[in-house]
Amino acid sequence: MSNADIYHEMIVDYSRNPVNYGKIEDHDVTFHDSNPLCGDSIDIDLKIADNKVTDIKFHGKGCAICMACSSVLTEITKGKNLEEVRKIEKNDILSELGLEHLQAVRIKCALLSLKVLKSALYTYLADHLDDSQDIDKLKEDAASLY
Amino acid sequence: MSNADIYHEMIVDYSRNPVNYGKIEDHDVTFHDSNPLCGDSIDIDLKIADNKVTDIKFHGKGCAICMACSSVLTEITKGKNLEEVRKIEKNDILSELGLEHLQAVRIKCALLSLKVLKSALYTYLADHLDDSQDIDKLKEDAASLY
Amino acid sequence: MQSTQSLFENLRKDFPILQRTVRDNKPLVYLDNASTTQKPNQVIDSISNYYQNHNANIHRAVYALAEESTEVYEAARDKIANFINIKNRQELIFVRGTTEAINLVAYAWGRPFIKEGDIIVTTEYEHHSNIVPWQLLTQEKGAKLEYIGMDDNGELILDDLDKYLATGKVKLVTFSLMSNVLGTISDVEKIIEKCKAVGVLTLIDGAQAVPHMKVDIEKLGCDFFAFSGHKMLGPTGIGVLWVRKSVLETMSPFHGGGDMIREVHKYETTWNDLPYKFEAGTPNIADVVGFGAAIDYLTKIGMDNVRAHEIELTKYALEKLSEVKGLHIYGTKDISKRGGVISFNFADVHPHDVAQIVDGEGVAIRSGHHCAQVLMERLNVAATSRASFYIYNTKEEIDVLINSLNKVAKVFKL
Amino acid sequence: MQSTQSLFENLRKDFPILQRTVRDNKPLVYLDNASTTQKPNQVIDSISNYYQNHNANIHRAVYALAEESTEVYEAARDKIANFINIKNRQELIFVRGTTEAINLVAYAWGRPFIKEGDIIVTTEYEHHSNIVPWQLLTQEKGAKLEYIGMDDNGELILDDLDKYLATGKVKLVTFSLMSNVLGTISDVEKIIEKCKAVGVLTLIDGAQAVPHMKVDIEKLGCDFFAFSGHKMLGPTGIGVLWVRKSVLETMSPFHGGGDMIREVHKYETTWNDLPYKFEAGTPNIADVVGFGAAIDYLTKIGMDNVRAHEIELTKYALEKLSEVKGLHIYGTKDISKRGGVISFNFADVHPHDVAQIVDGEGVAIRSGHHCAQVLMERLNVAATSRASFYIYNTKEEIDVLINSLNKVAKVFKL
Ligand SMILES: Cc1ncc(COP(=O)(O)O)c(C=O)c1O
Ligand SMILES: Cc1ncc(COP(=O)(O)O)c(C=O)c1O
Repeated sequence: MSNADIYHEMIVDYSRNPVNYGKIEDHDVTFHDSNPLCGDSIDIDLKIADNKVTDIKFHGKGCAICMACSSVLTEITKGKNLEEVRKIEKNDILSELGLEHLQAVRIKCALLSLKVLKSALYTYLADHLDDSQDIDKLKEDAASLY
Repeated sequence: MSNADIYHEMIVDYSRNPVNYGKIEDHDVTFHDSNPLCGDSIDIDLKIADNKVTDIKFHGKGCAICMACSSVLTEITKGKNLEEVRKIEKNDILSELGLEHLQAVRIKCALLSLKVLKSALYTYLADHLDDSQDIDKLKEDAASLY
Repeated sequence: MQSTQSLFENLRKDFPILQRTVRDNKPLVYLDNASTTQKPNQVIDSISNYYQNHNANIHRAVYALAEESTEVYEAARDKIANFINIKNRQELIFVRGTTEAINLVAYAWGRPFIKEGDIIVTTEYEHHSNIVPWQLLTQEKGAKLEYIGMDDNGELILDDLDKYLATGKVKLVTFSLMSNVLGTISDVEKIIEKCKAVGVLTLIDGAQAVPHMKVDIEKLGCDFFAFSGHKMLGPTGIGVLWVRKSVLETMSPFHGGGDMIREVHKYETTWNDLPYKFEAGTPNIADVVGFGAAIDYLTKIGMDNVRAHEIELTKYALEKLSEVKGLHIYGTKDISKRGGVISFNFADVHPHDVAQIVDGEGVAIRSGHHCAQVLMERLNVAATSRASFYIYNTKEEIDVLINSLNKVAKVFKL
Repeated sequence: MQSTQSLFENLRKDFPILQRTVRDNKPLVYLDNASTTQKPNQVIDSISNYYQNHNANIHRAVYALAEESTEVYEAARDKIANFINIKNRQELIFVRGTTEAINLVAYAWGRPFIKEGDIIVTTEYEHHSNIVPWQLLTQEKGAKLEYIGMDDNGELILDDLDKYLATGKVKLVTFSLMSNVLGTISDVEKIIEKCKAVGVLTLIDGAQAVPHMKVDIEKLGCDFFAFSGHKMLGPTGIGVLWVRKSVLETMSPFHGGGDMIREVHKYETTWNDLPYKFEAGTPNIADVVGFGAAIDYLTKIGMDNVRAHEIELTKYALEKLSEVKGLHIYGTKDISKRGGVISFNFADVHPHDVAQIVDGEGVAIRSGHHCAQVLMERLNVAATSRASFYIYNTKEEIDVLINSLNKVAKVFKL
């Protein structure tokens, strides 16, 4: 895959018209993180009811890859129950966009929002559960994404 | 000059039987310094009367070069007036012992006692004169020996 | 002029990496020189030669290799001192790079001298390495960090400096001689004049300046000066901190260890002479030697020629880039006030995406915050793309950049 | 055994400097390996190759060279982690050398955690780099520095440790795994057991140990561990600090600057993940790569073979040196408790004079205080001569040393 090929129609479109972009003022949980090396920065807000993600929005600054992946991630996440959200893996997003072979530096752009989502999730669970072992596992999950 | 040639009879003798080795309890000035790199360390005590060095002794730890040069230096110094002591140069000592071509690291062994003597002298002068410009020059002299 | 041009054409062959291709067999066009420069054979070989023939620890031993090693190490110090007109070699301390240099000052000068209520002044266009150490210091001491603002032309607003100096609380003014994002050359004469008038010390971050123009420390009149070897043909891992002797003599030691001591006893220690008091432990000997070789190389070209070459390239690049539709260039267009660093944004395309696509054409430019997030906030952008030049770059390479930007336009349908 | 011997005979050809002659055409006999070792072509070439083909700044850019450069840099981290059995690469911080590593701990852990009245325990046979940083810290904080004494055999008196631990005030025990003067291998298991029993942190100076024997950080159980690349075939300017994650997470940043931050704002900053939080500025990339090549080289030989080779040489040297009339050897004769470092004094001849005369025969040994003046005071000597071995040394070279000592005897009429 050549460098320019990464930027197919779908990615360019998502970058200009991201899906689920914005804030949820009465979110149940929100999380912010940034990529120390490139400066990409993402916030995700979640509404959660009955153990399900009923609404999700993201905002922040990032490259086309970051925006497209965040869009796809929020689309995948909306409506899922928390157990399903936990199980979302990096390839679920990358494959959706044909980015399986992205190089190491850009992987961090692609997965920043997944990291933020997982962090949001464990923040929520920590407040609402006391199954601490599981939370540690989730924390590790989030940290080991890249 | 090969390395072993440095160690002619005179140097070996001085190293075993240094001249003017010891302390002067009622010195008029004393100074201590050491060579940070090799650990050689020298004290010089001076008796001064009528602007003349009436007695001088040194003690400390050092290699044969250091001991021989300290011996020669004290021999040269004794009896000289302060103006003459000021004018003692490194070659006055090195040439006495045939050490003009000593390599850079060992030069510091050879000249440590001269540095201590000059420092002792400016300490004395600072206490007994107020010709501060001259003292600065002497200080520089001592510092620039090596 | 003819001969200078052929000088610059010829020197490319000294840089083996410039013969490389990247990605799909595209010739490398290296335009990230503000980040680090490539190295000529003369520098690479000087390091190999040191290890093959002279390697030994310095200063302490009497044997032949140690003597040679000490000699080449100290000779490099003299070369560097000479290059930027440092009169007293005791003032030149070897460090890992600009970052360590500034942190050394923050620890060894800042910790003893900065007190509650004091002010340290920096600028909005500093590199993180000239901001974060001062944040850490002022937070620890209850002092304040203030910023000289930047106007829309990318130049410092010196009225801000006047305002801070007027408080009488400023202890240090620290600024880069050239911005690593905008290329702005600071108005160093005015800044130092103002500071000197009220007896305030100045630190200059010379990381971007020393590689690209003649710098004369004596003439600048600052008190601290820092720069890195790897940004001027030298190896990674070596840089210089210069401190005016009268200030250096008041500073506490930084690292404790071998070589920086005079006498160590169990409960007290005395310090070695300058500059060794600040060079604890085995130094990066081989890279000091390599840095010396880089200085030789630049001296042979002549720093005025280096600057002239970069002015020519920068002019050409500014012209060509201005013609690209939708491309916005930051900073002044006045070539006399800027170096060969051009930051830009291209329509609504994120700099990472720009960099990625031009990389596909063999062009290496940087994208991101360039370790200058405070400046990004000031410019109100998340990031910029940045092309930066050095002695081996050519106008043809700038043409390749422009062509690759056209590819970006195509992909992003601009 | 046969094959190991030929292994060691063959590897000399990898070291170009060993083909050199010094002084009056004497073949070089390099016996100052405790100070720094020589470098094989594999290491020298890895550095050249990095600059010729992959040089770029790491971590931040998206272009091809930056990708390659980041990859080789981080691959070296993994190699080194693996070599000393560090399970979590986030715990491995690159520094200039052992001295910087220990100072980093004194600043980033010591300054926040050491309080008035606390005790830090070191030993009488430490290198200055494991004494002076603790003097500076304890003096600043009004804390106390205490020394574990050494018996006449050159071994630590662990009763002293018990005594200090019993006060309940000890916050850190710091010691070298192998003395750079006597070669003594510390009784690390006992020391760490005692400290762990009372929850006291331990720092190991591994500068002399890691190059010469298998070291397993996981098994040692200490909290901080430091060593230098240049003492184990690697380049100058690069070393490692390892800190147990649970401790590292409590530490303040050391240097502020690029790469160690997450987000920088004007008045506050957040930190990058480990280990980058402690690697500010452009690191010494090429020498990290070179260090990786040194690790490859040693791994191929096998550290058990390295140790076996040195035991053989040391045994032989101790035997031969014992036969020299008037020569006094310091430290234990028990070969299982010592490495290949032999300190001695020769009648009343000062070590500098010994070193100078043997240098005339091509033999490089160290003389002086070896950055261990506290130990010199303990031994009641001004200095010692020191011969130290590495993988390329041979018995024949030890014979040359012995012959050159006979020359000393002749000159000084012993
Ligand atoms: C035991 C010990 N610790 C620390 C050091 C200091 O290492 P470096 O000079 O590489 O910082 C040395 C070497 O000189 C040593 O032998
Ligand atoms: C202006 C400026 N200051 C400081 C630095 C930091 O230099 P280094 O990374 O070599 O420590 C840089 C380079 O990144 C720079 O451009």
